Amino acid sequence: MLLGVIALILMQVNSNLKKLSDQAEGVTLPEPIPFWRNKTNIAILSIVFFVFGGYMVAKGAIGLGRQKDYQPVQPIYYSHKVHAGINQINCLYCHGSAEQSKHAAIPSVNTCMNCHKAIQAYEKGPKLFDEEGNEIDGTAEIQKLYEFAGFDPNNPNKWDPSMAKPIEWIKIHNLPDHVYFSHAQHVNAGKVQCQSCHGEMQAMDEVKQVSDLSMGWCINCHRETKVQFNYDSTKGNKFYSIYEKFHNDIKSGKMDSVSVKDIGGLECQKCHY
Amino acid sequence: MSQKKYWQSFGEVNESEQFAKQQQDEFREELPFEGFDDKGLLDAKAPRRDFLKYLGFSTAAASLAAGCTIPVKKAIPFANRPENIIPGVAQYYATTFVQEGDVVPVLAKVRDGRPIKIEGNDRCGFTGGGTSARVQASVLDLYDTHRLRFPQQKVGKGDQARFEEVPTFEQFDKLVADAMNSASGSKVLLTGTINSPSTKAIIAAYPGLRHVQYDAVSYSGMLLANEASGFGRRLPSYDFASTKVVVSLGADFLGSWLSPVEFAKGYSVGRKIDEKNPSMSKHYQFEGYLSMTGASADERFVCRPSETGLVALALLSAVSGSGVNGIKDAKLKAGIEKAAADLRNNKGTSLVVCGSNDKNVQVVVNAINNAIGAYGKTIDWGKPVNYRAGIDSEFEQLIVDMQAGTVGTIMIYGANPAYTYHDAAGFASAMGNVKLSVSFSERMDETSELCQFAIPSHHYLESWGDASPKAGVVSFIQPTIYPLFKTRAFQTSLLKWSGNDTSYEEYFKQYWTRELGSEASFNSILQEGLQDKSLPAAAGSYSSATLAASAQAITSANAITGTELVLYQKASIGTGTGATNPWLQELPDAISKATWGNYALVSMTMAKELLGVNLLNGTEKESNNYEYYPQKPVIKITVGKQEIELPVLIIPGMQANTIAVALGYGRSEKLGRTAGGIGKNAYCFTTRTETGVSYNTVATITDAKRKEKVAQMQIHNTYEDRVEVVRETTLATLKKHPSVIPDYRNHLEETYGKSQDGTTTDFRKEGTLYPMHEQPGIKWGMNVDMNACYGCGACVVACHAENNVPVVGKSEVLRYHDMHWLRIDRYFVSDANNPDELKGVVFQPMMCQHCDNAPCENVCPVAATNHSAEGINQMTYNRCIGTRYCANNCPFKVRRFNWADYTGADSFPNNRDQQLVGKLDPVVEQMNDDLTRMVLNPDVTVRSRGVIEKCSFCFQRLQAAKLEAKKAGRPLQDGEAKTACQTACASNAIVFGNVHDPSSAITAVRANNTNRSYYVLEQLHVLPNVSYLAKVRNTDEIIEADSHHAAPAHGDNKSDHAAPAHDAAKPEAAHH
Amino acid sequence: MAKKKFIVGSFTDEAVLFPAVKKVRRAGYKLHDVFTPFPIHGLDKEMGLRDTSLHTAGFIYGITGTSTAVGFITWALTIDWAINFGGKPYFALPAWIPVTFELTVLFAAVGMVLTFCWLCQLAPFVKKDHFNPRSTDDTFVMALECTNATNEAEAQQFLQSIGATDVKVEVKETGWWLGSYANDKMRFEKN
Amino acid sequence: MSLLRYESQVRAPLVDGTKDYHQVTEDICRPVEAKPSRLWWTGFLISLGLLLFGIVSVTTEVIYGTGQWNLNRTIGWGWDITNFVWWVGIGHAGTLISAILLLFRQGWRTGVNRAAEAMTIFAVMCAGQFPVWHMGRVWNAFFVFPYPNSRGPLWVNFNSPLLWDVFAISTYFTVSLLFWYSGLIPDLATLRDRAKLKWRKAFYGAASFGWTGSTKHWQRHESLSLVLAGLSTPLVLSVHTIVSFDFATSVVPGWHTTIFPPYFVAGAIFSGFAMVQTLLVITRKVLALEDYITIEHIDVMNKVIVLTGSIVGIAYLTELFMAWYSAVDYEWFAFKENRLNLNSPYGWSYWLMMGCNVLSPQIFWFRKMRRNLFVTFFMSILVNIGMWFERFVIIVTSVYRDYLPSAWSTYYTPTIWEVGFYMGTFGLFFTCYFLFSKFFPVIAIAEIKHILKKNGENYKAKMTKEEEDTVTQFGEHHLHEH
Repeated sequence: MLLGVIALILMQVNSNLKKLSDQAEGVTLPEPIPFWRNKTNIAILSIVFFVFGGYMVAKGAIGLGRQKDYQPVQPIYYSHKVHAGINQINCLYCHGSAEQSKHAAIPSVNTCMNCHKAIQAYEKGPKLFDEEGNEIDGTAEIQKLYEFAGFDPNNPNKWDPSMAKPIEWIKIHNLPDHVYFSHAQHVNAGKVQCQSCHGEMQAMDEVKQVSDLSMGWCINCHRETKVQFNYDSTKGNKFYSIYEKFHNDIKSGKMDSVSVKDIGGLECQKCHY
Repeated sequence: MSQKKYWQSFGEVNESEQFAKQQQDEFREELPFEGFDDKGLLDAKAPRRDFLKYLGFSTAAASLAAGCTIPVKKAIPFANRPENIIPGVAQYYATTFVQEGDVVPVLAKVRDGRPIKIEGNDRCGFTGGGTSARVQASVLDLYDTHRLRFPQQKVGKGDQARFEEVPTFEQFDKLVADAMNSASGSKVLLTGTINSPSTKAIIAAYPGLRHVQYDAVSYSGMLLANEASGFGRRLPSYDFASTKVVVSLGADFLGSWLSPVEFAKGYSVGRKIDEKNPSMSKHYQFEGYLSMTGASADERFVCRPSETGLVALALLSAVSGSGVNGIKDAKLKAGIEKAAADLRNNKGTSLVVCGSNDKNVQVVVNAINNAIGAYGKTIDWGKPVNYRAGIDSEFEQLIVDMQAGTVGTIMIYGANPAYTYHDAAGFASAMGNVKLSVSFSERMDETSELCQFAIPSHHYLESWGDASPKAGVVSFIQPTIYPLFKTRAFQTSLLKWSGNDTSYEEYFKQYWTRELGSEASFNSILQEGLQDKSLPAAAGSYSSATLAASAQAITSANAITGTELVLYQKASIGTGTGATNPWLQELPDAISKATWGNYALVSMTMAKELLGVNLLNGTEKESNNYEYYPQKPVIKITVGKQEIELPVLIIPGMQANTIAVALGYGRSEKLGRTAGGIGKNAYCFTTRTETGVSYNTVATITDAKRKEKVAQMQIHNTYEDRVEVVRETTLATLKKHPSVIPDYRNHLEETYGKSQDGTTTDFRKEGTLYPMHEQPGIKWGMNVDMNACYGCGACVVACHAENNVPVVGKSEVLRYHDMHWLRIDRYFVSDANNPDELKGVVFQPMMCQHCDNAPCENVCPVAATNHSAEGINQMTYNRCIGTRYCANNCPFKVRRFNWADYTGADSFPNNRDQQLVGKLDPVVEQMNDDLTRMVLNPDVTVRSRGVIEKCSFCFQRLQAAKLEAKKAGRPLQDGEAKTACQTACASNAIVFGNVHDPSSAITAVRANNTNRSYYVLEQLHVLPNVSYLAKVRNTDEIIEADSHHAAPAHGDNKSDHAAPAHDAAKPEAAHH
Repeated sequence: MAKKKFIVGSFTDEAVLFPAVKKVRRAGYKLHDVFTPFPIHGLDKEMGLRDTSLHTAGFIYGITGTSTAVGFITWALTIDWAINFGGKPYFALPAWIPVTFELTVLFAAVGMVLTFCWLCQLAPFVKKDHFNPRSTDDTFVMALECTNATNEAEAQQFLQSIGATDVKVEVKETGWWLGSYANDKMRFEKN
Repeated sequence: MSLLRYESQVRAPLVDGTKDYHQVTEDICRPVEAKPSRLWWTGFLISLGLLLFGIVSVTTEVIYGTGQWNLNRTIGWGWDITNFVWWVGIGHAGTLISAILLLFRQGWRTGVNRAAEAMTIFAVMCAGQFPVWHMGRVWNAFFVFPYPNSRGPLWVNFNSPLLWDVFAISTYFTVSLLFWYSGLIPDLATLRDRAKLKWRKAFYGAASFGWTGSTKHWQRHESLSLVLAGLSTPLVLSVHTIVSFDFATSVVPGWHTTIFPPYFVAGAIFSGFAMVQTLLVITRKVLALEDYITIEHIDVMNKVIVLTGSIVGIAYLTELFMAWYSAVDYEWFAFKENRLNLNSPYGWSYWLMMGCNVLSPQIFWFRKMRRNLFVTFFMSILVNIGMWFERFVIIVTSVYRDYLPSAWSTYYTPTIWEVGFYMGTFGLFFTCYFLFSKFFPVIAIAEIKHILKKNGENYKAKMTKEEEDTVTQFGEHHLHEH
């Protein structure tokens, strides 16, 4: 871009000089053409437009189906900041299956009710605001939960958990169907922090998708991340004890660490099958 | 659509009627769905992305194309998560497959509330965790769109008659009760064989109920013969595992006879060879047509089906040392003599089984078994089996009574005489004289159509129950999913109608708590799936009282000279129960490799004489015209007044004047798009003889002078002497020349594997210009023992279920568009001079060989297929653009292309309605029904149209196993990662594991079987990761190395299996 | 753009043209250009034009193609993302020869054509003047540029003397510009 | 060098009739400037109809899937790739005539090169359709290009012959197009300068790139043509070589043959010339260009046909011999049983191929036959049928019975959509050709003028005499040419 601008300036200078020299030579000159009708300029502009347009189209096409920064309005204003940040509730308390299953399932209503049977109002925390800056009444949001749970705060003992209705949250992190992603593999076996992919959840009120979840994004992480290799008998995952070659290479100093790509993390069928 | 309506009413039913029960029912929980907007569970159009990957990988593309917006997806968690269910983690429930008396203890894999796969229960001693194709496919039956969805009542008369829903069970009970009260005459319960102790107790407790058991294919001859021989009207346990010599007189014990899973497991013990001391069991088969069991026989002799009795008698006399009498055919005679000698020499470890339903024949067989000391050894009367209990005469008496009008009420469960009975019309008219008829059938089968009421029973995966396949064994059935439809266990109905208001579930629990003494033991059986008490073996009390009379009856029968027809069951379809299952319909028959329909198997002689198709010694053109076109000549088969027309398939090893037709086809259209109109019903050819229903008869055959297409998945029948592909030999040869295969492999090593300095050889490393890739961790490998493969197809169906392999329908199979990831190649080995003279049959399971130097990988332009460090040939569907180059370049032809939108995973909507070319069968639509799709494995992508797919070594299972090991922080143990085909196999023919693990089973099997182990097309240096063990027939024939072969490599005898004349290749084709 | 004055003469036979060019140069006229309906070998030499270096450019483009191909493929398949295809080594040079060759040719050909168009200032919708439309049919047109020193009448005379017919003085714009031939009046009339 | 350029005096003139430059312009521009004849319209509309049929066929195939064709799990490629290779083969003659004959200074090429080059381009266009539309998911066809992407980035498999094809075909198409069009520019300028109608002026004005005929431009143009010819020569050989690699690098018996590259190239020239013959015999008649595309041209090209036909015949025999001599059972089976054996399902196609490609061209040993238009036309059709079957034989008869007898396929016949696709490419080809013959000069005007003095009839006598006088001088004089 910069080069182009410099070139344009130089061309302008050149043409002015030429004009001067022509005048000096007394060559008859046609009517000067305004720059917007100057066909050279038009041609250059159209090329620039073409290139830039093509770039934008390609960028748009790549972005199709991606939803980075997706932040839908949820049926209940649930603040991760309040729960995970201020109150320091462990992620796995609610998303426990992330350790065991491919899904980090969204907690069921009864999980919410474990605490909210007692915590019936939002009082102590900071003020909450939605995207538009409107203030959110935390207590009213808890009330919404009670509606789903069929819970009457005035009559807590009469609550029948089996009458709860599921809350239809809007799913934010969507992967295409041809991708197999297992939370257990990453969280449990790989010891990857939730925040690595989901961002600083404990600082977010409403959840937003911070990663673009593109294949390139996955692959880059697989290229760089180190596996829980058992470099010695005290550390790491014994699963990797069968990788004799790596153990030898590490001993001999040929290799200093084992990353995901070394154990096949870039292979297609690790995620697509 | 009516279908929708009932889905919605399903929710209502739950609330009103069964609400109380929901609390206890672990499967009742609302499942976590995405995008089900206030409709019923099954109405959700796009349930959980992860669960049903059925939308495939192009959903996003399609919706983007449509609106350029990203659809909002919802994530709906459980309202209350059941404690033991983690979304995304599979649960296994021990239950039992029960069908028509067959019992196979199984584990049902349940993912997010849906059973999606059946595994054998390896705690079961007699099946050893084996399954059959029908067991594997049974999970699909659960989601059959043609199951009855609610209780219903017939209204109108004659042609106007139709079934209408009865809204509640209460109303239904009232209707039935009223009708029962008004119907005079006896109450009859007609069932198939019932081997559930609790059900039997309910029936016994039903006041005034007459229970008649009727088997679609009768074993009454055997039951009666055993009674006559003093054992009682029972069937014994057969111990094939300790049998050294087995003689089968037309018994298809590996495919359809009695309990094939159990027998295949036992049989395989004797078929596996220890190379240090090569020996194996010896199997003689005498039969009229080529059965699946006959295909695995070591020595096979053909006789007319009507001669079975004579053969049995001759065998008896030979075993008793009196020589062979009454057999004219010299070859057959010699065979009997040989078999008798072997039986005699192996007293106590030999066994004779017979498939005949003729009491007299079975009496003679019992005499033989007595003579060879089988009782108490290979035949165990200490553990009689309960697989079949129907007696022909009892059912006949019932019909007589029905005709007479003395039967007021008939309730039918698990029996379908309107289809399977030889006099179906007689049964139908008798039904007309019964005042009240109720069917408990899951489907609107031929008999249910005749009934006034139908109250569908649960599928076994939805039911509680039990089964006692044999004495001392009880196997529990427990539900794995809340009933999909408004169905009720038929036992509950019986209880209710007999005035007992307990549900069967309660009754069952009470019954077993009582029987077992405690709830703890009940729960422990529920946990384990079954209880198997060891009972001492017993010889029973043999009596030869009726032997003389039976022998007399056999010898006095007139010899038949005309054409004989034998009716058989396919391992897939069985008596017809498999016909509604698309996986089973598309499973090729072991012998004919044909799918979707029945046909007449005829001998080459008959084809030549009757149809002018000369495969015996005709021109090559003639045989090509038969082989390369699916249109086969049609014959008209006439037995008495019954006649049907069927296309023929010409196969070797048939008795010259015998044709064979499979039962189970030609079902009613009401059973759905899969079964209806496929093939012809051959039950009309079963006949009643003096001793029972006969499955072979005299028939008149004429050429119908037209052709019909038969959908075969393999058209060429011999392996063209391609020893690099198929290795088969005889036991004697293996003993004499044990190094034929190692010699060939050494030859490759020596010729192509020498290192630069010539000191070491390594074919793998030196056979290429390139350096080898490192495989630092696990390396997967598979071994298939061809000697333990009998072609049953359980693995094939297991593969379908595990990997979401699409069903393509007959029209597409005809176009060679089948999608099977795993196929069982079947090769006939015939005499060089007489192609009809079958010497053996080789079954070779063929799946992706995961070659380390895979030719397919190299040619993919977009890198959609490549190699993993674990030795897996990876196929990335979402990268594939469908050039099919890889499929062309695969020497094993195991890659499958999605020619049309078989799965509904395509970007283009409504593209299964092509009319001009490639019209798809309705079964494809059926498989894409939202209900049917519930069977899909959520861990495996459903492939869209236009991509290649193939065996992945069940990669999802390997990943899951590795993840478990990682979670536990330990190395992967051998046997943790198993493929679906491996677990399905009753005979453990498939071994799979990490070949880098020196202690693994796969390493051991390769190391211990060097004389039989080989890789298919090893000379290509594609380095497959699937090894095979050569097929060995236990005969004395010595196959000498052929002088034509320059290298010892081709150590195989021309005379043994040179290309028969009926193949495209003339013998010179095999000329190396 | 500047306008210039030209003296234009037509020739009907290349046999006449050759000596004419020689004479014009010898006479010291500023030979603007000669427009011919087909390439006439040796005319460029006669006119004193230097050899074109287009082929050298082509060679450079070709080499660029070769190195781009080899460099890119090597980087992509060995450094950026090494994939095992059928047991072939990551650096499978023999298999890359075809693509390398094709890219060499492609770069050379496309580069040369673009260079050709650039040098000759040819492009779609470009309109230029070549004095006599019959110069693309059967006429060889010679244009002399008038400088301050040129005596127009004398030059016209001279051209006629060396065999030119139809000698005229024309004032034309130089350089190239976009435009359409469609708006011109009848460009070709048989005379 | 001089020997190569030596023009025999006994050779008949390449341009008949007494022409001057203007007459040449007139003759060649006439069809372009005149109203299209009824014959043209008929042909054009038929072609357009075929093209529409093809479009319908392809659309059906794309919507409903490749199952609209009768390919199956064993025969993964059938008519699609057969047609692809066939069209690519045809697409070889044009560039060959332009490039190789230009390098060999064969004067006679000028009469036919323009049409042949156009034919090349259209044939390659047709050929390109097949690998594109035969894909199961053609909407993802862009995966074959190694463009930077957000998948990692994930590149392509440069080891795959199919990817080589992508590069070879697209390069070949591009270079052929550039070569053709750069040659066309001066002629388009001629048309521009003759144009009377406004749209013609606009069209040819835009299309001729502002060509003036300046000597400097001619000089660069000559240099460009020569280098492009030099590049095209190995290119044209490489393209069919690479196409043959699709087969030669595979493991399929009958494909895995090292002789394929030269054999394919010879076959390509063979079929390409036959197609040129077919077209020119018609074109010269319809457009009244007998003076420019003379019997002499036909004769020369028939010689090439008999030569390449015989090369192809030797190749057939060689691969047959090698299959036997290699002692690889599978290889020999593919040849002996799948092909030679007339009783095998496709045996007939092998012998049809042999008859059409090897035996029938031998008729061109006779001068009389070479110069007989009817025989030439008939033979050119026959050769193309034969060459189609060559590809069919290679592709289908190899895969339908390869290694595992269990996978041997049922008999393969095309469906209406496979035939329709093929017909559609004929439609595309002839639609393009008709449009080309209507809007572009089918003979290179400038090049004809260039050789007119040397090879025109009225100059011939003079030149012959001159030659007799100073053959060497002649040679030196022409050293500066090209």
